[in-house]
Amino acid sequence: MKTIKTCVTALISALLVFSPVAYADKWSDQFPHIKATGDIPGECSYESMSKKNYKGKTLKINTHAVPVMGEPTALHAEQFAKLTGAKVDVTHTPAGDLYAKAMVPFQAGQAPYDIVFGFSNFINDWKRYLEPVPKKYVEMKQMQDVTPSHIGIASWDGVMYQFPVDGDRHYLKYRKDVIDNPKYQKKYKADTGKELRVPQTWKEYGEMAAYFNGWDWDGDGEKEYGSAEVMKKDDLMYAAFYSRSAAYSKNPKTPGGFFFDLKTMKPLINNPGFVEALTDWVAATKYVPPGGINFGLGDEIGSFGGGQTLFSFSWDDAFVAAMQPDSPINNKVGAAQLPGAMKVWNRTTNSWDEGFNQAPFFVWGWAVGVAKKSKEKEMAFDYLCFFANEANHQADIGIGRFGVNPFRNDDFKADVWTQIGWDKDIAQSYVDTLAQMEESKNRVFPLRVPGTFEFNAALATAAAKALAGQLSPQAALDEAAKQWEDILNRVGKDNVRKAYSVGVAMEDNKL
Amino acid sequence: MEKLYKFLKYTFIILWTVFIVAPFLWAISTSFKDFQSVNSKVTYIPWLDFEPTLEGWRVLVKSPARGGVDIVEPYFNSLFVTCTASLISIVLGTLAAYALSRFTFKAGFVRNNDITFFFISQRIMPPIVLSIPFFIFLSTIGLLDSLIGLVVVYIVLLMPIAVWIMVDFFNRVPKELDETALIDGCNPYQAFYKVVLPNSIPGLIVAGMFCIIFGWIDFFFAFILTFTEVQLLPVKVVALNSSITPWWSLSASALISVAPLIIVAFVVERYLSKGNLSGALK
Amino acid sequence: MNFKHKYVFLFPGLFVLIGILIFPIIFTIRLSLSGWNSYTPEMNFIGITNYIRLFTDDPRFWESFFRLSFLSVTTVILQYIIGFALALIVWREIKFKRFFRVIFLIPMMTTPVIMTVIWRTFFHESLGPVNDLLGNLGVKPILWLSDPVIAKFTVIIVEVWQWTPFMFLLLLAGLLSLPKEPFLAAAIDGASPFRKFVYVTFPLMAPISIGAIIIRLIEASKIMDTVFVLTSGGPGTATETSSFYIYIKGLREFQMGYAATLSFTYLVIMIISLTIIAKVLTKLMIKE
Amino acid sequence: MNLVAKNLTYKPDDQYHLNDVSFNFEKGRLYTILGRTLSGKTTLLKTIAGLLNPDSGNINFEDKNFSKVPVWERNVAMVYQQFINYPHLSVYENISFPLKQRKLNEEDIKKNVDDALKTVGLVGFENRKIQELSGGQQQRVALARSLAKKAKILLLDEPLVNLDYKLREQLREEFKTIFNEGLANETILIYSTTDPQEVMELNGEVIVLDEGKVLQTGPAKDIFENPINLKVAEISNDPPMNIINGLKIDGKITFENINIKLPKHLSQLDNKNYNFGIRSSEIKLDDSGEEFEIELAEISGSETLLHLKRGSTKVIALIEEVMNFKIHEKVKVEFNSDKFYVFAEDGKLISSPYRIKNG
Repeated sequence: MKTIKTCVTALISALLVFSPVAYADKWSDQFPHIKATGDIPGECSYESMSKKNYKGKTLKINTHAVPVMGEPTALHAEQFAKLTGAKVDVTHTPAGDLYAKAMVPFQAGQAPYDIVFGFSNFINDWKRYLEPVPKKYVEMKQMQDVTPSHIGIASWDGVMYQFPVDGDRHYLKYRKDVIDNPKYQKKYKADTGKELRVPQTWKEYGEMAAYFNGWDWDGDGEKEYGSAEVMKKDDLMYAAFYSRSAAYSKNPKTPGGFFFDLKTMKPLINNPGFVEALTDWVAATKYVPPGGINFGLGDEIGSFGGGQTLFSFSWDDAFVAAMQPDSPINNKVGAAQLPGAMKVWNRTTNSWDEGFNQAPFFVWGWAVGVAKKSKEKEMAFDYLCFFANEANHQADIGIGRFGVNPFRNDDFKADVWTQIGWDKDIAQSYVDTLAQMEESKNRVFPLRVPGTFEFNAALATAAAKALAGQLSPQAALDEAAKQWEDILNRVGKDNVRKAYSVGVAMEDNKL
Repeated sequence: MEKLYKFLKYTFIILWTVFIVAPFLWAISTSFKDFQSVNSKVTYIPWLDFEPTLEGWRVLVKSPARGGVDIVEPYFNSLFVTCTASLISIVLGTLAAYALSRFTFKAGFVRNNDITFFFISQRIMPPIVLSIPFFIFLSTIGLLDSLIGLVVVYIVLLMPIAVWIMVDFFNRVPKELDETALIDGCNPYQAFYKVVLPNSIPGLIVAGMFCIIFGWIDFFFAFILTFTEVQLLPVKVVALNSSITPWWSLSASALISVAPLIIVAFVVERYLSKGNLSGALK
Repeated sequence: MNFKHKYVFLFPGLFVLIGILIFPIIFTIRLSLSGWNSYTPEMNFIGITNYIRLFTDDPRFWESFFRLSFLSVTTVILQYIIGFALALIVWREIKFKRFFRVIFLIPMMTTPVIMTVIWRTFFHESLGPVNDLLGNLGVKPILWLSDPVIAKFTVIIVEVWQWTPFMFLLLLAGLLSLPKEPFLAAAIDGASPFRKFVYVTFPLMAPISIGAIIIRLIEASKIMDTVFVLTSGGPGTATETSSFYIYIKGLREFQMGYAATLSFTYLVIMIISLTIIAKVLTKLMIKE
Repeated sequence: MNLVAKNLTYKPDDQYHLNDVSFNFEKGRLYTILGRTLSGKTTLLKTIAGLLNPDSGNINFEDKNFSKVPVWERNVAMVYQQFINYPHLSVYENISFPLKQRKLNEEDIKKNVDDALKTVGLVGFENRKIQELSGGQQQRVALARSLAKKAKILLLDEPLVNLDYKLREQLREEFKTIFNEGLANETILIYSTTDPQEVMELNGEVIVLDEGKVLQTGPAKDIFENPINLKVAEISNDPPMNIINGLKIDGKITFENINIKLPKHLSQLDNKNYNFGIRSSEIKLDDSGEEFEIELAEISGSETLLHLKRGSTKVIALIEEVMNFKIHEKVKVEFNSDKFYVFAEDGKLISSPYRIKNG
C-alpha cells in the first residue's frame, strides 16, 4: 500500500514540479517556495533548522482543510521534515470542527496532536491545555517584528500561548473599476444626487450596493450584485455582524465594554446601536447575489473573487485571492477600512451621539499552540518558528489561498506587495488600511471569554433568524441578549468579567 | 388507456433517471473546471463552455503540501475498516439472528421480539449521541486513532443491520429444514453450518451489501475517533472543504468514492434478476 | 426448539454489542446529570438541572424535534410512494429493465456527506445549474437554500434522492418474492390493474412495507449530514434537526452535559414514538 | 423394548398441544395418528423426535429414558408435510446426508442410498438438484432419506397432504408396499394424517387426537365402526359424520317433520332426544325420499358433495358420480337408517350399527 502510494506521489510530483530557476541561495534551490527571497538569516531560518536533528521523532499536527492554512502547514511540514529528519503527520479538518477536534481529546486528557491550529478566540478555552511559548522564542528577533496587537492576541494575562503565524482583521474590499470609474461616478450622481466614492458609512455602502445590484456593470454578459457577505449561520457570520455593528456601538466616549458593560456585565447586544446594524444587515439581504443569505466565507470569497459583486468585507483572504495573477479582477480591487456611521449609541446617556464614528474590527485569525501534554514540545515550537520564519512568511502572504496574512511591521510596506505584481496604488491603500487599524484607539476584538462559542452561537442564531425574516431585528437581539444572560449565569459573571476585561483593555488600545 | 398508461410509465422512469443522473453529470463536468469556470458563471460542457483542466483530479493524489489531499491511503483504510467490520457484524449478527429466529428466549418480560428490537434500536441513536462516549471508551482501551478502534465502533453501527435482515431471512427459511438436519444426526452447530448457512447465501449477500454501504458512507465516527494515524475516505474528502470550496476536487473525489459501491449495485441487480435475493429481502 | 445451545448462538453478538455499548450509555446518562462544558470539564453532579432547562427553557430543541418529525415523515412517505411506483414498473417486463434497476440503486451507494456537497453546488442560487436552466425558461432564481420554507424542501429533495433506492430495493425484492397464485386468481376474475393493486399486490406487500417504512424512519430521523453540509441548519433555524442541534450544543458550543441530556431525552422519545408508529402502521395496513 | 410415553403434557401458551398423552408402541408395527389440523399430531411427533420437550411426562425407548437423549442421537427419521430436503445438495447427497453424519463408510452409504432410491422409484435421479424435481419426487427423496437411515423410529407427518389428489392416491399405494416390505421388523412407524381414508387403507393401530388429548385408540376398523363419541365420529370420517338431532318415539325417528322407521339395531332405545349420526355415503338421492334444499354442491374427483338443508338441520350427502346441481334446488334424499349411530346428549356413543351386528 505504502509503496503504491509513494510511486504515485513520485510520479505526480515529477509531472507537476517544474524545475526551479537557479539561484545563488542553496536553500531556494532545494525549496522553490522561497525562490523570491532565498533564505533569510534568523533563529529559525532554513540554515538554522538544517542543524537540528529530529530523526526518529514524529510531530503530529491538526490544521485546517487544504488549502487555507492547511496547505502552508503541510508544505512547511514537508520542508521541516526534510531539514531535520523528523516525521511530520498532518491532518486537515474543516474550520467549524477545529475547536472540537482539539477540545475533545484535551478534555479527555489526551494529546493526539502536538500542534493544534484554531482561531485565536479559542485561547480562553484552550489555554489551560497549551504550553506557553518559551522565553527563547518570545524574545527572538523574528518575534520583535510582530505588531503589539498581534502579540496581545496571542497572549493571555501577559503569557503567550499561541505562536503568531497569521494576522487577521476585517476591512472593506471594493471594485476599483466601478467606484473609481468616472462614467459610473457621473451616472450615480445623476441618478441619486450623491457621490460615488469609497463608502464612508454603512448607509452609503448600502445605497451603492443596492444601486449596483442585479445588472451587468462589468460587461461580461452576466448579472452582478451589490455585496457578498458571510450570512450563513455557524460559518463565522457572527464576525460579519460585529463588523457591521462596531461603528454604531463602539463609542470612544464610553469605554469599558462593547459586548458587555464591564461594570454590570449586562449584555449590550440589544442596544439600539446593534439593532441599527442588524436592520442595515437585513436590508443587505436585498443586494446580495441569489442565495447570498446562505453564503459562507468560501462562497463570499468565491463570489467577490469571481467578480460577481461590488463590495465585500471580511478577511484578507478575499483581497489577496482577488489579487492573484490568474484572478479575473486582478488589480481591479481596492481596500479600505470598514465603513463608519454618522451616529453612535451612547449607553451612558442612553441616546445617539451624532457625528462620524469608525471602529476597526480585529477578527483574530489563525492561531496555533503546542499541547501541554505533547512529548515533543521543543520540536513543535521549532516547527512553528520555522513556519513563520521570514522567508516562509514573505512567500506565504503573497499566496491568497494560503490564508496567511500580515502581522509584522515589515508587512506594512507597499513594496512587499508590488513585488508580487500588485499595482502601486492598490498596494499602498492596502498597507495604509492595515496600518491605520493598528493605530486606532477605538476598535473591536471578538469576544474571548469562557463560553465564547455559546455567546457567538446564540448571537448568530438570532441574527440568522432576523436575516431570514423569522424575527424583527429588535426581537432577535432581545432573544440573543436573554440567552447571553442565561449563559452568563451558567458560566458565572465574574469568570466572564475577568476574561473580558483583558479584551476591553485591547479594545480601548491601552496595551 | 393502455397506451396512456405506458406513456406515463416511461415518462416517469425517464424523469426519475434524469433526476438521479443529473448530480453525477454535474459533478463530472465540475471536476474538470477551475476557479474561474466555477465562479464567474454557470458552465456545463467542457471545451464549449469552459477550458477543461485535470486539476481537480490531480488534487486527489497530490500531497497536502501541494494543495492536494492524497486519498490513496484513506481509500484502503476505508475499504479495510468497512469490510472487516461488515464481516464481523455478519458473523455475529447471523448467529444472533438465527438464535432469535429459531429458539425462544424468556427473561423477565423480555421475549425474542424485545431482543430483536434491542439490536435494531441501536440504529436509532444518532452518531452524535455516541461519538463522545465512544471517544472516552476507545481512549480508555487505547484504541483511539486506530483501525481496530474504528472496526469496534462500526460493529455497533452494522450489526443491527445484519440482525435485522437475517432475522427476517431466517424467519422465511422453514424451520423444518434445521429440524430435519437435527433428526439426521447433526447437533445444532452442525445443523447451522452444514445446512442453514449454505441455504442462506442470498440473505448473507444482502446483509453484507447493506453493511458495506452503511459502513462506507459513515462520516461522523471516522471524523471524531481518528487523528493522524488513520484517516478514512469521507473525512479526507471533507477536509477539502476549506474556506474556499474547491468544487472541482470535491466533485472528483465524490465520483471516486462512489465507484467501488457501483459494483455493489451491479451485484445486487444480478442477484435480483436471478430471483435469488427475493426471499432474502422480503 | 429449545436447546441450551441457543445461547451459544445469541450471546456472542448480544454481548459484543452490549459490551461496546454499555459504557457509552451509562456515560451519557451520567454526563447528562453533569454541567460538563468547555470551561468546567468536570463530571460534577448537578442533579436534573439540565433536564429542567430542556423542559422549561429550550424551545429550540422542541422546534427542531417537530421539524425533524416533519422532514422524516415527509421524506419517508415520498420515498415509499416513489420507491413503490418504481419497483412496480421495473417488476414487470419493460425495456432496459436491468439498466433502470442498476441506475435506481446507485444513489444510496454514495456517501451523503460528500454527495451533499455536490448538491450544494447544484442548488447554488447564482452559480448552480438548476437556477441557470430555470432562468433560461424565464423562471426567477429560486432560493433553494436561503428561503426558510424552500430550504426544507431542498433537504427533502436530497434525502429522497439519496434514500428512495433503499425503499425501491426492499419493495422490488418483496414484489419478486410474492406468490403467483393470487395474481392468477385476480387475472381470471378479470380485475383491472388498479383493482389488482388495491386488492392483491398492496395487501400482500403490507408486511414488507411496514418493515421498510420503520427502518427508513429510523434512518431518516438521524438526518444530519445533509443538513450539516447543505444549509448548516439555516437560514435561521429553518432546517435544524434534532441531531444537528445536539451536534451544535455538544461539539460546537461544547456544552457536553447538556448535549448528553438532549441525547438521552431524544433517544427515549424516539424509541417510544417508533414503537407506537410500528403498532399503528401494523393496525392500519394489515387487515386480519 | 417398546416406545412408551407416560402422561405427556405440553402447553406453551393458553392452549394444550399435548394433554396427558400416554401410549405404548411396539416395534415392527404401524401407528397412525388421526386428528384435525392443530390437534397436536405434529407436536406429538416432534416430542418423540426430541425436537420438543414436554412440560411434564416422559418417554422411554428400549427401557431408557428418552428425554435425556438429544434429538441428534435418537436415531429417528421424520418426513414432513412440506417437502423438506436440503436445497443445496443433490438427490444423492440428500439421501446420504444422515449416513455421512453417522460416519458410515462409503460403500455402505452407497448401498443404502441405492436401496432407498430403488424403493421410492427414483433410480437415475441421483445427481439432480432438488429444485428440479416435482413435489411428489421431492417427497420421495425425503422418504428415501428416512428409509436409508434405517432409523428405529420413523415419523411421517402428513406426508401426502400437500400433494395433488392423483399423486396422493398413487403414493399411498406405494407406501403400503414400502411399509410392508421395506421396513425392518425393528422399526416403529408412526404416521400422522387428517385423512380417515388414509387411516383405513394403511390399516394400522390408530390414535385419535383432539386438542392434544387422546380420544380413542384401537385398530382402524374399530375406530371406524365404533367411534366412542361424536368427536371421534366427526374426525374419523371425511366428510365428517352428519349429526342429526332427532326424537325417538316408539317405532320411528322424527326430525324436521321427517319420520324414519326405526331400524332393527335401535329397537332397544328409550323414547327421547338423541344425536343420530349417519355417514354422508349413507344418504342417497331417491325420488321417494324427503325434500331438502341444496346449499352448495362440490365436485371432488369422481364424487359430488351435496350440502343439504331442511329447517335447522344440515347434512352432507356423498354422491358417487359427478352431477350438476343448482343452488337452492330442491332434491329428495333417502337415509339408510340401518347405518344410524346414536349418541347421547353428552356425545357418548350409545349404539352403533356394527356393535349390534357383532352382538
